[in-house]
Amino acid sequence: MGILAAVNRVYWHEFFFMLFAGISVVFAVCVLLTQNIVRMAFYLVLSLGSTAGLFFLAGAEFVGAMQLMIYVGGTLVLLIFGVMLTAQQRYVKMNTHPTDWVLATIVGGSLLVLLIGAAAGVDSWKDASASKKALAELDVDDARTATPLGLALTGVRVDKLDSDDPALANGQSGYLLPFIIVSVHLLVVLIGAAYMARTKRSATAPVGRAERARLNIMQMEHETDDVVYSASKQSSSSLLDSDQSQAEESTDEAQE
Amino acid sequence: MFGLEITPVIAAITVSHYLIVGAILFVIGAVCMATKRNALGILMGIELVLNGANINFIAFGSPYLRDDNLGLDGQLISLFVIVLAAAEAAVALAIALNFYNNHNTIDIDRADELKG
Amino acid sequence: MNLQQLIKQLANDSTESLSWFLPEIVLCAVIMLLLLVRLFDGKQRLDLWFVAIAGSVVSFLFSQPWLVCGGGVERTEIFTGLLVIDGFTIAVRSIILLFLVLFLVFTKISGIPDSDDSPDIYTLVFGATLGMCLMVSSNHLLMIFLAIEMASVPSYALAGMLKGRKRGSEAALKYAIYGAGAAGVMLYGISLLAGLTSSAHLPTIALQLAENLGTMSGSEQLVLVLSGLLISVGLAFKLSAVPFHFWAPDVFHGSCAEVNAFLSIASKAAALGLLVRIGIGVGYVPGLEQEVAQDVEAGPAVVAGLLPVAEEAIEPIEDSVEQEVTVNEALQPVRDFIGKLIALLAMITCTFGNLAAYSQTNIKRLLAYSTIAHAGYMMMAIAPLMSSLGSDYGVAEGALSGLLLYIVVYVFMNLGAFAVVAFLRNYIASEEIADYSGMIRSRPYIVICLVLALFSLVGLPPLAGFLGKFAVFASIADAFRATDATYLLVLLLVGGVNTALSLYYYLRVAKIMVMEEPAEGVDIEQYPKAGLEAVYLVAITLPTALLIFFWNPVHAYVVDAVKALIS
Amino acid sequence: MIGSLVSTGASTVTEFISQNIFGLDDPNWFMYLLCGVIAAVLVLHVIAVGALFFIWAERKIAGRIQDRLGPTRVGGKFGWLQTLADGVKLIAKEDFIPRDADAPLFKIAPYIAFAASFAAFLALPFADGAVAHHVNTAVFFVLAVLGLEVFGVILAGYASGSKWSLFGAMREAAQVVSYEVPLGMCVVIPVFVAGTMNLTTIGEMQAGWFNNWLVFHDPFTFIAAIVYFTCATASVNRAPFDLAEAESELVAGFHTEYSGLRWSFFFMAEYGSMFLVSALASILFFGGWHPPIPIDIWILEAFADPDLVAAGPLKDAVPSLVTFLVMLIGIATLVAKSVIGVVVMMWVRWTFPRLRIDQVMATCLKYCVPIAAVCFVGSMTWETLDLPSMNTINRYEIHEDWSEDLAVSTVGEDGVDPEWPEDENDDESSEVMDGEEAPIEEDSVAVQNGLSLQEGE
Repeated sequence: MGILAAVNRVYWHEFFFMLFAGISVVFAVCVLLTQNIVRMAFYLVLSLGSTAGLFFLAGAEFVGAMQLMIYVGGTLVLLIFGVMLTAQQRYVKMNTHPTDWVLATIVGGSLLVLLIGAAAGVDSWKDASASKKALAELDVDDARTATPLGLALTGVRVDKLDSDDPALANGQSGYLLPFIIVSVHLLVVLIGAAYMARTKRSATAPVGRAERARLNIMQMEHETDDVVYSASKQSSSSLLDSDQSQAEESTDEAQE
Repeated sequence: MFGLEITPVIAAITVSHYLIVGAILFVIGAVCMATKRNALGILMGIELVLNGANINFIAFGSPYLRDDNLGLDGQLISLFVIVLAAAEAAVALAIALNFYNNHNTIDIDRADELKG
Repeated sequence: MNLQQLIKQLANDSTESLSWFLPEIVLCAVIMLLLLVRLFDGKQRLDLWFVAIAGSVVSFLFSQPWLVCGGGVERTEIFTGLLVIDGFTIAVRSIILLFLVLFLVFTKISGIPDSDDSPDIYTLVFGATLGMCLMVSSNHLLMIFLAIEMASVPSYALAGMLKGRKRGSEAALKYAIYGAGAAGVMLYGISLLAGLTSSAHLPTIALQLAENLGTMSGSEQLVLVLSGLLISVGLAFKLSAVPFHFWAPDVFHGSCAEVNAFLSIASKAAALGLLVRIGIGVGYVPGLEQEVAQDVEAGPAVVAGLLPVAEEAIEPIEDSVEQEVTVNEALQPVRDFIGKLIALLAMITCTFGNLAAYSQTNIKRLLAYSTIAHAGYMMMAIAPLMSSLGSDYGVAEGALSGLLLYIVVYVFMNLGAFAVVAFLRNYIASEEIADYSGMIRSRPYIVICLVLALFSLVGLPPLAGFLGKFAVFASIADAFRATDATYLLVLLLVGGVNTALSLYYYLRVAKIMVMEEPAEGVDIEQYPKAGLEAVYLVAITLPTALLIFFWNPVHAYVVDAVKALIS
Repeated sequence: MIGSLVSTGASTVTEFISQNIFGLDDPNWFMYLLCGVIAAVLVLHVIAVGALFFIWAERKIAGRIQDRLGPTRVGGKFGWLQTLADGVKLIAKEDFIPRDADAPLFKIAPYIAFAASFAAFLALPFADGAVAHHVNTAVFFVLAVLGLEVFGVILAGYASGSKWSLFGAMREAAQVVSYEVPLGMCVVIPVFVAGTMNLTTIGEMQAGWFNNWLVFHDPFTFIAAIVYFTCATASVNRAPFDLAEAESELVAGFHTEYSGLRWSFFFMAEYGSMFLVSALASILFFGGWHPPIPIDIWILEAFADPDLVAAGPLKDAVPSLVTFLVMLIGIATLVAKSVIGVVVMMWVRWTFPRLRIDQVMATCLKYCVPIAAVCFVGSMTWETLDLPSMNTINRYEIHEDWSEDLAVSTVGEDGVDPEWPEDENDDESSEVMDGEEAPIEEDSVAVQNGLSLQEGE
């Protein structure tokens, strides 16, 4: 018993942070290094999934679940879907030019050094006292973030009820407007995605200005293009319908 | 491990730690955007960039990490970012498919009709 | 405060806000309507263009551009501080909505999009316009990002409007990918700024900066600079400012002239509006200056109406008064940083745009580079604004009103140019400059309109472009006199040289059309004559030519518009 | 939160074990680890043993529906050892990877599918307190994690290097992501009626007679329950929506190239998900772990200490052994309800023909989504207008620090009270659960359970 009692404190927070951060970073590097687009998507899933773990760890349960549901379960499925639709060879290799690598490494490396230096340099961000205090006072079932979040989305910031500084509380905005307006945006995007993904309807438009304009544009195109889209649809025509619903899909989901 | 007092080999987790993860994801995403030739690969890089920013927002808003924080704003902004990223990805994918239908490739280097 | 009070407060706030938000609401309603009409009108008997044009006109009317006359609009934060309404917002929003009306007429005449696609395309156009309206009124970091996304994402699809075309899809893909990347980078900068100041509300950020700027450690300043640079990436992309301009020629070349007009005008106007919003938002806290000056007489009650934060913000001021620095003086480094950054970008953008335009043979690419150059000119106006904001309000107002004037002028001259391109494409199926040669003989009205638009773009004296440029350059000169900052002088010189530079390539197009003979084997007479097109073009070009006669009211209007914003 | 991420079992269980078995005042990390392992093993058994049973049940049900006996040879009269025999066969099979396959992805795909299905069980309460990890937004979490299962299928399809697999995977991707929309909307309806996303709270609210089940709350929840079940069937890829493995067209869809143990992981994941969505349906719509007749409450009342009953929640008023018994009854009830759900899915599978892919999509987008949307609006209106309902439950009111100075519970007599009476917070407990409407006698249990939840969680 004594043995067990002696090691009562294991640094769980640190442990899980390192775990999730490690997975996230390692697989992000894998995303960068791999030449296979499908594996890239797969590593991205793992990376973003463990990012959701980080969100949980920082007390943002709802956002973490949202990340899993919409980002990983919606957006990335969409991306993989796109990969499948467009992959010609079975395993699409993408070779990056070595000079690109060198350049990217230099620029990216210096940017990284700069950003990490900035992140690690600010005193108020390095202050662990809040973290320790929070851990000490932590109630296991304390994390009720969904309700204030939901209320904030309807414009009521309950988290600012006991704000010390009422002036700053005003700057703590309710998010009713973006919540509503983003739905309009999603609708527009939905229409746009559906428009882009579906094939051009047969030209039933009456001959007139519109038709002339269209024909002229096509004619301009033909002066330089030898290939028009023709057989290209064979590969994806059967799948395009479902893809369209897919695209509508993720936005719908986001809307929820 | 039994019987030993575990000394803290690592300092307590602070906002900076999260920021470093965010910065790494951001830079990797940016490099991904620069080096990948596949349009969908670039999109994946963008997702990484957005996630790097999201980690920042969550860290800045976390009551566990910092007293004087963004509060719920951080979480709310990242919620919206997730939604917007989904919308953006949907349109970008539709455009990529449209490109593929016309060019029979998704390699962005083949997009060379427009030069000058 | 308890929840009940909070809800009451929210209800009041929302009701008040909605009256300022009517144009956007109309835009949303039109989007729904376009969808519903299509749903219930299966055979498409109703041309949805009429729905769209009616909606845009109503929206324009609801934006109430006449409100700003006499400087009557005070700065009001709506929707719990997410958006801000003032004369500048109303003016730019009205310009964008007016452009929307003109644009819809333009698309109807040019015939792109055809009736099959038009519901979708108009939905996208309205969605993007909604985002642009939000851009010019954003007062919150989330709204900035949201608005940029709302304006951009539909534009990506618009760039690929003509499907089945290699170039169109390529343009859309490039635009989407670069745009999404720039937005992501910008978001990262936003996150750093929000984290550093623990707020996402621009005036609060400005207050925080003012309080902490003096005591900031080196790393904090580094973070601040980094966030500024990263945010500027996103903005520069929207403005097609130079290191991030590369998408513009390709996208303009690949998509049709109608979309070009939309991207080069509405999108630029909104991006400039947003740039001003951010610059003023983080670099200046309105209303505080007078407070310090007339501390005793006015009292907090006056200021409280201007800005919710201001009332309590007196506290920090009094602290800082001990150090004899007011909030807005404390923010001078921020403004200098923004001003110099923008000045630098503007100079590079302008010069590059003009130089690169020389070798173009395609009119759309040429106009793309011209757009880049003009973005540079317009950004130049921000530099005097930022440099004199804290010290000399007259100059700052002059700069902002100059910018506004330039935007108004730019709408007409650029729309005219792109309209000509679209109409000529409909006639001769070409957008190569060489194919325009000798056009004056067959279609004099159109050519004259294009020549006027081009001359105006150069900034030749009697035309409107000159007035816009003059206003901007004059404000730079004023600011230089007021502050003695060398970079303003450089800016002025670069602007002048660029104007001279740009003369050549615009004139070249005019020369080809007017002076040269039609190419061999091309019988331009065989193509249709201009009808409705000429009427539209004349209507668009007239303001460019006649602005000089209405200079005073227009100038008074733009001055009124910016009055409440600063002083 | 951080602690709870690590802690497994309700933290009370961890404390219970550490106090009573190891004699520690506070559970230490080892306790958390131990309880974690125990909980993980228990949940694993739900899937593994469940699959064992369900495979046998499916064979028997299929047999009976098709007017034959089903397995009889192995294991006596009912053929109950059949699954075990299957398992031995699967393990003994050659592990086979096609030449064209992307080997690492091919290998890892089944485990991803299985892990997603398994992880969703983490937040699923089997009874009050019998939950592996208490998540406040459990409904959302379960749906989110369950949605990840599709990755296993997509990767399997892609990595197999076979066009049948690829087609199956693409269909699966399109289908699952599409059906998540109506599924989510249907789930939101009981969440809205209950006022919380906490599954334990939702379950506890429905205590009492079966009329308290949320499915009987109003006509719209009733329809929503049906739509939910349809969409759940589709989202776990069961017939008639099993396009991803349509034998008649795609050989076996995404798992064409799989054999042996890896294949069985897909199978376990499928049965695990079936069980999971059925259990979710039980909790959200069908009373959770409460039997139709309130046996559990009768037992509690029978053993309750009369002195304590008045003082606090019923559960505190009875000896812990009895509450443990009640928990067991709850677990049994929930499992029984879930099994019924799974059996219905099997029944459907062997009754209806498979849909075409366009029909699947049309079902989702043209029928399920609009119906779910209408139900959502309808249910919301019903609740807001406080129309008559068979339920006697009350909406769960959030009770947190920030709302302590709230004057009134937000949903009271008429939804939102315009008056906002100022001084009502003298007695917090009365406003937390607004029990004025329902007859006290019938409602007291629910009220008390509700109270216990608010204090206990």
